Amino acid sequence: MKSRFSLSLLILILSLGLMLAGCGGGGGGDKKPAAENKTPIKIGFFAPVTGPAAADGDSVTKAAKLAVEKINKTGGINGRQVELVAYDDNLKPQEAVSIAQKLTTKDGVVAAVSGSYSHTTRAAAPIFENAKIPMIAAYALHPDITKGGDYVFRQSFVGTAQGKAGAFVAVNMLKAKTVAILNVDNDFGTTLADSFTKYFESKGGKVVSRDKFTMVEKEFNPVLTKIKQLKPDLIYMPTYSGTGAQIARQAKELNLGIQMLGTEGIDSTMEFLKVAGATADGIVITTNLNRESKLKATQEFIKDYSEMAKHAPDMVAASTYDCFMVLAEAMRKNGAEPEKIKDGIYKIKDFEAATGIIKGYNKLGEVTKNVQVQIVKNGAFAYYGEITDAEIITPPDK
Amino acid sequence: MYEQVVAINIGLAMLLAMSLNIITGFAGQPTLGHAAFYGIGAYTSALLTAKAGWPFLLALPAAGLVAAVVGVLLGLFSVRVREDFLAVTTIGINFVVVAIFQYVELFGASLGLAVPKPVLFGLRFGNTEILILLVILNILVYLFIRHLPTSWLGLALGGVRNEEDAAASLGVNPDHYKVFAFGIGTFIAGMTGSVYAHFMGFISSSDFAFPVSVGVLSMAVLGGLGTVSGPLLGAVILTLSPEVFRFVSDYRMLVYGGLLVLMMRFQPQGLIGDDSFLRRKWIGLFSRGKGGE
Amino acid sequence: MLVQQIINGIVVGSVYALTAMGATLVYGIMRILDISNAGAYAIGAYVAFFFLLQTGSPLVALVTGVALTAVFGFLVQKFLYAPLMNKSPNVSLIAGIGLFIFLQDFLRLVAGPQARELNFGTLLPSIQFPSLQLTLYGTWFLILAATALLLLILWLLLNRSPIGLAWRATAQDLETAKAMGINTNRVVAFNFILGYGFAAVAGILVGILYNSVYPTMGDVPAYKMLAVIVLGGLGNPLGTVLAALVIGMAETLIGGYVGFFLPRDAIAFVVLILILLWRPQGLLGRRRSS
Amino acid sequence: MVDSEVLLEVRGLKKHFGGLKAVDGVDLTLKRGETLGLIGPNGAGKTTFFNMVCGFYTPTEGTIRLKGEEIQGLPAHAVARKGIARTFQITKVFKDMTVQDNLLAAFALKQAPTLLSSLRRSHTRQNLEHVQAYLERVDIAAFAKVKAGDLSLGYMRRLEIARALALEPVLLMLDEPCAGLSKDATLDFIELVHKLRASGTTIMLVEHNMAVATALCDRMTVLSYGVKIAEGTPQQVQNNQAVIDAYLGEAEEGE
Repeated sequence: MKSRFSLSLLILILSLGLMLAGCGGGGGGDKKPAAENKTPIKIGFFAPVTGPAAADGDSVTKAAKLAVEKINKTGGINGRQVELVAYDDNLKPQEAVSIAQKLTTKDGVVAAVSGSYSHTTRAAAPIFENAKIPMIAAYALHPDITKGGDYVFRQSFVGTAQGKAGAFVAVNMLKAKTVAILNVDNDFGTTLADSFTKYFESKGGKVVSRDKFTMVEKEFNPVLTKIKQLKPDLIYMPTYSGTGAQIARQAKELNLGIQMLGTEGIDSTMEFLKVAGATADGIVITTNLNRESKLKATQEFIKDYSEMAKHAPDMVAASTYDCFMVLAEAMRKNGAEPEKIKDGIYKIKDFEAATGIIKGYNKLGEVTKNVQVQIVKNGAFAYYGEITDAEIITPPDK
Repeated sequence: MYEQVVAINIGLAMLLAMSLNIITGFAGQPTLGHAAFYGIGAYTSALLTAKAGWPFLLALPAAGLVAAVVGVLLGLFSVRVREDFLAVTTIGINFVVVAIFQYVELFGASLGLAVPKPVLFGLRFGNTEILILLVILNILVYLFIRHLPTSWLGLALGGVRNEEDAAASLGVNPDHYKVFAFGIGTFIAGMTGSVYAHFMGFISSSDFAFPVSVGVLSMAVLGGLGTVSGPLLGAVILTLSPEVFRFVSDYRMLVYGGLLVLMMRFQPQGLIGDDSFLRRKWIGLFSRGKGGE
Repeated sequence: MLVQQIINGIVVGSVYALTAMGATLVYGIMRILDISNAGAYAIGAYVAFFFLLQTGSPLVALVTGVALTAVFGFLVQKFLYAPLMNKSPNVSLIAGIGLFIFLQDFLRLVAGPQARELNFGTLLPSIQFPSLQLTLYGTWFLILAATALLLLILWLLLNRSPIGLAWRATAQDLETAKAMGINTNRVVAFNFILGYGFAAVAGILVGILYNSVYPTMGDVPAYKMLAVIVLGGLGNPLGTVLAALVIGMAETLIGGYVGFFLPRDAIAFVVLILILLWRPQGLLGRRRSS
Repeated sequence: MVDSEVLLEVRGLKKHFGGLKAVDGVDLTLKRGETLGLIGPNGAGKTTFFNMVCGFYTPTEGTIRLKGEEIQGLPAHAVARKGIARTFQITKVFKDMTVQDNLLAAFALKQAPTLLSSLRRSHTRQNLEHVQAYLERVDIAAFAKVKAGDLSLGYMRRLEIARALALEPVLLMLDEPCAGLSKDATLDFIELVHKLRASGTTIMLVEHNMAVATALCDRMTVLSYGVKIAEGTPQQVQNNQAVIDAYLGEAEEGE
């Protein structure tokens, strides 16, 4: 009896001791070495390598490695090498927070890139902001991510801009008057569907139905059967590859014959094009990677990535890659300390990147670039159009 | 600081594991949906402070209370159904609660909720203050659990856990005690959720999904269900292991899953349960020190 | 539209029935909620995927997928569950969850995280009835036929064979069966071989239906099958089929007519909770005897 | 009107499970300080009757009065609070708790009647001494710190009885207390019951074994197929033709 209590007390004391060690410990973590040296510059990175978004985690991790390799091969940052500090967040916000803390206080990174989804990035953003270490979100769309302050940027279109672009495509390129919306039920699908609806209705269009589903849904026959009766001109589906591919396949099987418009979420060669197969033909998407671009940066990226990964790159990879290129550009031009990097990013103008010409970042940290419109043709994404209209592509700054 | 964040994660996990231990370890009622109550606490506290302007110190117990009310309802349900039915029903509760957070506009729906950092007497809560609060809560809950085995409540729960009929024959109303255990356990989980929300500053429904419940149950079982401090040990191990194994990034979950299987296979009573390796060693040490008893 | 939706519902229900059958059988004997059965579901699909790539033969893929997973089931019971049989059910539950996490990540590391196509070719073309606005997928026939055939085989096996008799006796009460001279170890092993074989069939068929296999494909079945087997009365194969159809139909009709007011998976659990409030022992479960 | 000598009075008690009439209109009276045996062949309805008195089954019809107060239909824990303590045919000790805690749990009836009061400390020195006294009464004091699940069956039975006694009941009900016991353990047990009788405890016991029942009881009630077929002292009952027939019938069926 006595020994039992002693053991349990010991465990309590150890556990609490461990917790209290946190109260006292640390402190000296963020001392940075002087600028005049040749030590590598560390850039932090986190992505959902394990867990339900592992496919994206894999793509972006490859892209991050490729980008760092590329930067180092082309002379590094004014002679200094770049080192990648990469972690897996398991798609859990709590882990993203401890990673952000680790990156900012232990690892001494000067900047970071989030290759993760919205809720993880959203939870980590304030930590980078408070630590005054710039962070670029590669493809997380939650509108609040950039709102905390000056140090957080976004490399893909904020949801509102892309939703608007989708509606622009629907109205002007696909000539749709009525639309049925099928969106994945998270911040990504919701923001896109909301802003699509707003713009589409303001141009006189009508949304005949809107249905949502979880990321892991596979069965769309019930809802597609319903949509078939409504006979809309278009189905807008802001969702990811797994679900998008099932919608494409089941729509074809049900003989729906309705044009479909997707988003960057299904810009995936492996998961979307291969699974959907021939049924994907004719689907149009809004994205930020134009495979037929004449830009050298784009073509080099596609070639290098395909060689490294043994498959064609998708949008999340391209966007992640560009985050590093933007950081490198800012560091080369403005200096490799966190504050200078931040200022450097704001100074970027018309920078040639894999996802097109980056026109610049607004005061929230949102990127301005052209929205690419692609169409699936013979099992591959092909050029369909490009939206340059400033009204559409300019991100909100509030 | 990184150490603080890890310590906070451990502190949250310890509270959750201890609260689950009251329901599953002491009262013997299986729960696979504990994260639902954690989430109810988090959302309650977030709404009360952000939208109703309550001070954090009031929102904290309120979060526990709201979670406990739902917990009592679940307890009332639990007295109707058999063990395994209950286990799966608690999974169901978890899904339904998360679904409500995900679908109802008031809870921020799919965009989640921003949660203000607490301010107490002009002091804005940073990680240090959160950590101190967690240490206090952990000590309080630990003292309660340590008191349990030598209290009437602990004896009654032990009776209900072992032989419901025999407990009833001693005048113990099994239903009341089950519901009571659910109430206490979910109250603690709700308070923990409140701390979590204010620590993170942002919550979304998936923070409280089914895998979180599984994680909490794993901690308690790993350490030893029904033991006083086993769940603490389980919480420390399972919270630290992803951090420690972060360097083997790619194999992290493989190691985690494998660890669970091996521990269950070879220490099924939990790390400090009866006849476990640790306990045998400990008792050995102890009796040698005292010259045997 | 109604006819189409009812057919949709039956197909979804059949898929659930197949998916939950393995866990039902395991529960019937072992009285444990076997989450790792959902890992076997993914393993089966991946083995089939691998052999399809290697040999190009759907038959070889199907047979090896099922056979290897069944062997895996045998090993799991021998080295993991059998030694834990007299421990608290929580222990087996957590062990199963650990194994499930392990298997998922193993598949991710070996085969990559991306969804891969499980293309058995067009086995049967879809049939359209334009006048009725009705479409019948070719794969649906495959699913329905396979479900019916497997359930028939299962029924014959359990009700018309010596091992089936032993199975039923053991399911009633393992200790008594043992006392009556039934080799319960053999029954338990047979049970896992059957249960994991079923999981593999389900994984492969679902892989074909949705033309995709991916490491986390067992995530949804892991909890959904629990809802189904509990609703069916735990360990009762017939109850499982009935519950699967109820849930499949409820989801389909709500999705098609009302719209999802809650996520699909939550609806399954709402159905479960409501029915348990009415019948605490499940649809076909027996009342607890005291 | 209430006869102060009468402790328990059962009138017209019936329990039907669907078409099966397990107990079909049994009357029974138990006086203070008496030891009554409830006997009968297998399936006679003894255990069903017993479980109705303890509140584990709700009677279909009939009344049960304890000290003049109707208690039929009350849940088991409420019956226990009225002062009826019981043991189980298949012993139900709290296996993962120590013998001491098993016994102490019974004190909760008096010391922690409400949920809130249950938060108080139970392991006070006074209570522990008290526990030791009860354990000594049934000769298992040496095992106080042993897990109840590790006891032999005979000792589990003793623990169960001690636990029931610790409730300080007005009526102690024993359900086949000798089932599964060795000959020696049975003899020890008979001695124990004699000690209890001597101390004035009122006891009702269900017993299948006629010899054991004869050794223990002042009076016997015999049930067969749910009805009372005989009543009286052990000698009277043993010589009753209906009883002999009932037991003989069983023996023949059993062959």
